[in-house]
Amino acid sequence: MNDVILETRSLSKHFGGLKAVDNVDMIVRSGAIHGIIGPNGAGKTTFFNLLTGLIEVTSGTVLFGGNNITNIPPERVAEIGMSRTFQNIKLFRFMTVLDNVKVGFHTRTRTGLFAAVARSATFRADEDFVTERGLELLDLVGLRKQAYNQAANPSYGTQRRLEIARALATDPKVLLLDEPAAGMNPSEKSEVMELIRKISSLGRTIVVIEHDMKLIMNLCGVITVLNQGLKICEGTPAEIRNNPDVISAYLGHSRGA
Amino acid sequence: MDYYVQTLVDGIAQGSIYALMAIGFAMIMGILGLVTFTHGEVIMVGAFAGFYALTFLKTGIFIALVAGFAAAWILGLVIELICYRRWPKGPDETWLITTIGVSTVLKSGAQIVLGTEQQLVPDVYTGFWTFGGVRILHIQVFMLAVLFLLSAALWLFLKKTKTGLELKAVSMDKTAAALLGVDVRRILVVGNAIGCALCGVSGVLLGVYYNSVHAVMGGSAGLKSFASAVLGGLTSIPGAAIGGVLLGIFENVGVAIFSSGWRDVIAFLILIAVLLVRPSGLLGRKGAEKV
Amino acid sequence: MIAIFRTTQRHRGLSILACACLLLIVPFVIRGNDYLLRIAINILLYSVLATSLNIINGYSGQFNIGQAGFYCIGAYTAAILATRCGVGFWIALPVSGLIASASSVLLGIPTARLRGIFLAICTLGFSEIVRLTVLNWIEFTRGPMGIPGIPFPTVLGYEISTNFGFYFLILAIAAVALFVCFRVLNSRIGRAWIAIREDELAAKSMGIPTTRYKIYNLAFGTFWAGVAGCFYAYLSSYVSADSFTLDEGFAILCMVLVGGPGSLVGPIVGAFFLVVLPEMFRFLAEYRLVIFGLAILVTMHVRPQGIAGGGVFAALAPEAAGEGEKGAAS
Amino acid sequence: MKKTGFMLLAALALLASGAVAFAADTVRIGLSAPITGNYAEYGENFKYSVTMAAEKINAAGGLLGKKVEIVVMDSKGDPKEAALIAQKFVQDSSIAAEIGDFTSTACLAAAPIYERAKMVQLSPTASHPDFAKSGEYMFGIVGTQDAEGPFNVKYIAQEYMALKNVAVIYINNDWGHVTKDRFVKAAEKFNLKVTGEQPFMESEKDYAAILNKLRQANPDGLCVAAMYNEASLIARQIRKMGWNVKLLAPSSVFSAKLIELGGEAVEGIVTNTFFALEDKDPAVQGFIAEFEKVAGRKPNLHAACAYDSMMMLADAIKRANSADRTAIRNALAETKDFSGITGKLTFTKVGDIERKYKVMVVEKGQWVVKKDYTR
Repeated sequence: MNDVILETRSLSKHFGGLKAVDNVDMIVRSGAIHGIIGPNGAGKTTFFNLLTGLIEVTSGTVLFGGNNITNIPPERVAEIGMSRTFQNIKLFRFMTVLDNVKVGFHTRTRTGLFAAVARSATFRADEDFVTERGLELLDLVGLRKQAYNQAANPSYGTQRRLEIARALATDPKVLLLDEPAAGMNPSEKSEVMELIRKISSLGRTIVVIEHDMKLIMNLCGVITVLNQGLKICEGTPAEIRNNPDVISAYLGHSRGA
Repeated sequence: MDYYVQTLVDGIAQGSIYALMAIGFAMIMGILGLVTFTHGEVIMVGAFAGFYALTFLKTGIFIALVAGFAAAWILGLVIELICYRRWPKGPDETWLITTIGVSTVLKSGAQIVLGTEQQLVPDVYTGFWTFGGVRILHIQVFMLAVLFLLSAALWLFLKKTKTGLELKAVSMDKTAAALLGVDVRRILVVGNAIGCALCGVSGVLLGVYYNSVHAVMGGSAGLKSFASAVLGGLTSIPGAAIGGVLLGIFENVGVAIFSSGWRDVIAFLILIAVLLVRPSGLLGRKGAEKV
Repeated sequence: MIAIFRTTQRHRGLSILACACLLLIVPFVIRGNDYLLRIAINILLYSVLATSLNIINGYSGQFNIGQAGFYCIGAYTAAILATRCGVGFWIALPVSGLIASASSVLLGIPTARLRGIFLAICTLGFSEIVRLTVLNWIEFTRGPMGIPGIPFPTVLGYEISTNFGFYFLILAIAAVALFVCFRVLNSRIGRAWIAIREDELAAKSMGIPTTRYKIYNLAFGTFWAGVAGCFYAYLSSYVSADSFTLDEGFAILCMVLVGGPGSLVGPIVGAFFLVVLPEMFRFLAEYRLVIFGLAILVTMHVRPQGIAGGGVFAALAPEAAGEGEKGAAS
Repeated sequence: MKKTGFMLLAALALLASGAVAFAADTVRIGLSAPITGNYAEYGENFKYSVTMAAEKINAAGGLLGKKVEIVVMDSKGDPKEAALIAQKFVQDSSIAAEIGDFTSTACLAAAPIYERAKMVQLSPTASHPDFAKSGEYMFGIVGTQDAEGPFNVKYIAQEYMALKNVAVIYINNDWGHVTKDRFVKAAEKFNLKVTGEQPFMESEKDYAAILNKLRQANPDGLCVAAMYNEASLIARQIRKMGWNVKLLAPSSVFSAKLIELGGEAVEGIVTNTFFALEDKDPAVQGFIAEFEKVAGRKPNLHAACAYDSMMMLADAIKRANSADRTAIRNALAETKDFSGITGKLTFTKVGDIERKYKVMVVEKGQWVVKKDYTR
């Protein structure tokens, strides 16, 4: 179970003179819950964007299950088995909650134009599959009751959980969560923590960016710390907690742990 | 040789009118981010204002330009009130429909109020210079001068005045500008009026240069200003000016090389090509394609 | 009015049935009146056109304002096939659609990455290029002379030569178009388009090849514009570039937006209003267009989301948002 | 969907109520013309002329003992609208015949509908050679370019102006295209060299590039196949660029407006006509005075043709002694030597008029008739 599933080698992204991500090496092991922390502007979200192909890599490589996936387009990334949520929620607002999840099944269904018009066996099989599994996923994140509401309506926490369900619909081997607990109250946070554990227990690898130290320390086996684009250290929660570089990085910024 | 130089001269003259329209257009669409299709009709109204000033009030060309400017400015205020006030944030499609609606009303209203016939605009500056076989009309130089003066004035306005700076702030980010205490609505009103007024001036020049005003003249004029502004980059004032002049040159040189029937096809093909290679236009701000 | 809508949403099967009955009865009621029949034909024709544009603007969020260009391609394809190649209506119909579709792919491949107003400008330019090419390519299109003498279509051995016949022909075309659009929109493909409209980046991250799907969407939408063009060519038996100006494109766009984009019913309501209003205003003579323009403005001020539109601007069709998990009746 | 249905019914009822039968004490003539849109100016002329003619007829006791009534419909110059109006007219059994439309494309789009309903479509201006041929009920009175082209080449360009070679600038619509085509064909036949031919778009204002291009071949004369609005601007731009080319044009430029807009630039432009403002005929003078009173401007060729259209229809109805559509058609087709204000009119087999043209020139800001040919 401990083979490497996701790896970056000297991954860099420069915007003009700004080194948003600089020479980051990281290894994510299969089945792990891997945390990424760092002060604001450390390059965490940019790092995710690089992994999922949303922006172009300046230099370095991304390996997924041993294959080089550097700079492949985001839709291929999703197909290969890596899916994500977004820091600033990106739901399909005018679709229903269930339809949002159904979109996530895109790569796993095959209905074409003619099948859709003729309501062929493929179409029916696809729709049944999508509806059934979609509702299961909504069950998992606790949104079953809201399946037919508009996605724009639910609360902040609900929207984040919906995003997770949608990402899961692509059946990812690796799930990238960008601040899944941001803006939540403590009880919601612990629910999300439970959810992440549950997903992990289903055999998926999870990489999570989070500001909430308590959540990260409780959840993750390995934590990578970024600061100003650089990886300053990596290790177990205990190691991170005692690392002087991390402490100075955080103390050097306004935002505390 | 003379032939091509002459074509170039005429192209620049024609382009200077396009440029003025394009600047007005870029102001509204590029800087304020408002979609407009009333543009052609604003040009028409400006042209008629200039025409009445010249013909009935017997004022000089300068007063006529001011009249075009003023009439279009007022029209700009009305358009803002009808088309944009209720939907300051869009979406684009709503503006599109409201401005098409206003444009229909203006065009058919003009035919009722101003008459359906083409009207004669008297000549101003009939002289010319000759260089070999090339003839440059005084009016052509005058138009170029007006273009330069107005662009410079606009540029100074944007650079030096408080309102100008606020305009720029709004063009970058409406929300952020509002947070900084900019009265976004006022800026939209003023910016739209300025853009319209410039179009009004270009309408006067259009009337004077071609000796005619017509209630239905707006259609093609609007399309040309649209094309020039995009060519130069919607977000840039100098870009729009250059885009306008370039379009004028392309069209004229296009006729010299191909048959004249294809000249608008060429203009549009170039437009699409520019959009594909540089979506932000020749001088547009980078990243403008992420509108 | 809203109450009626609610009811219609709840009993969709029933209302479709009622509507179908109405549409089938109307021509018999007005059979003697060719003028009313022609208006009814125009409403249906523009319903198809508005639906075709709605597929693009309303569902995938691409900003196309040059639908007249594809309409023109469809009409000229049919006209040329019918007069030069002696091809029958039933072959010309899909071919016109496919050629319009193919041309949209040609436009779509380079322009797919453009967004918003920039795409709009490209489609506008394309529409003009089509019209001017038709006007100038005299050997092929007879240029400004137009193509006269398109024969009557033959359906199941019967020649359709009356408005009564044309009404049922366009009714059938409209019904098929709506049916196909309904089914496609309520499938994986339709969901992908809507996802692109809502958030292209997120759609990409969910594994939807957005560029391909946008072109796909453009091709599917313009197919129906081409089909409508073919019908128009046969209906009027004469086509000329004058019928496909930018104003025509704007009119179609107005139908979509006034009716309510992003819903299947909206564009039909829009087509109905924008065909009938100018006719009702005909007695106003030169004031007609002024009143028409004002009517559009008033509509937008009263219902900016469109007459039949729900939500903010892009609320979904009831069928896509409703309780139709099992595909509902149709 | 249901709502759509309700509204459909409501609107249909409304429309139908507008189209119910009328009292039978009038003879109703439909007029389809561009009252709005880009051709509104021309449509307005139609409206004034045809209404005037109807009033004149009514003052003289009407037709068949009834008053003539004109039903004006706005086509915007759009072929689709023209077709819809055609449907409306043929539907209304009280309408005996139709006059219009302005553009040939609009006429051609409406033609199949009139033909099927067996109703006369008499266009004052459609000169498209296919128009009158497109049906038994289609009539055009302006005369086709088949006749005008050769006249312009042989009598105007070669005989009157003594040109050796000529260039053509033409408006890029069906009319301009046919005019250019027939002119160039005739030029080939009569050995007049054509040095260049360039189209311009209808909405175009800047002709400098096209003119410069045509100037390269240095022709003696330039044929301006355009309406008077564009022709006057073209003439002005020619003079501004310092080109001393002789101008000739088809009859479409004949209008007082040409001189008003063109000023000195149109001095010397030669055209043909079959209608002249200075014609001593009291009928013509009466028409001109009347038109000026109503419209506030001098009539042009289109206005004169529209007036004659109405008069010819009235004549046909009188001879048919019936307001039956087919009877009117048959009577109209037999029209022989009808003396209108645009000359003696006789329909050809297909329903065109063979015109007799006069050469006309602008001299000292006035239209002056030069020679009278019978071709």
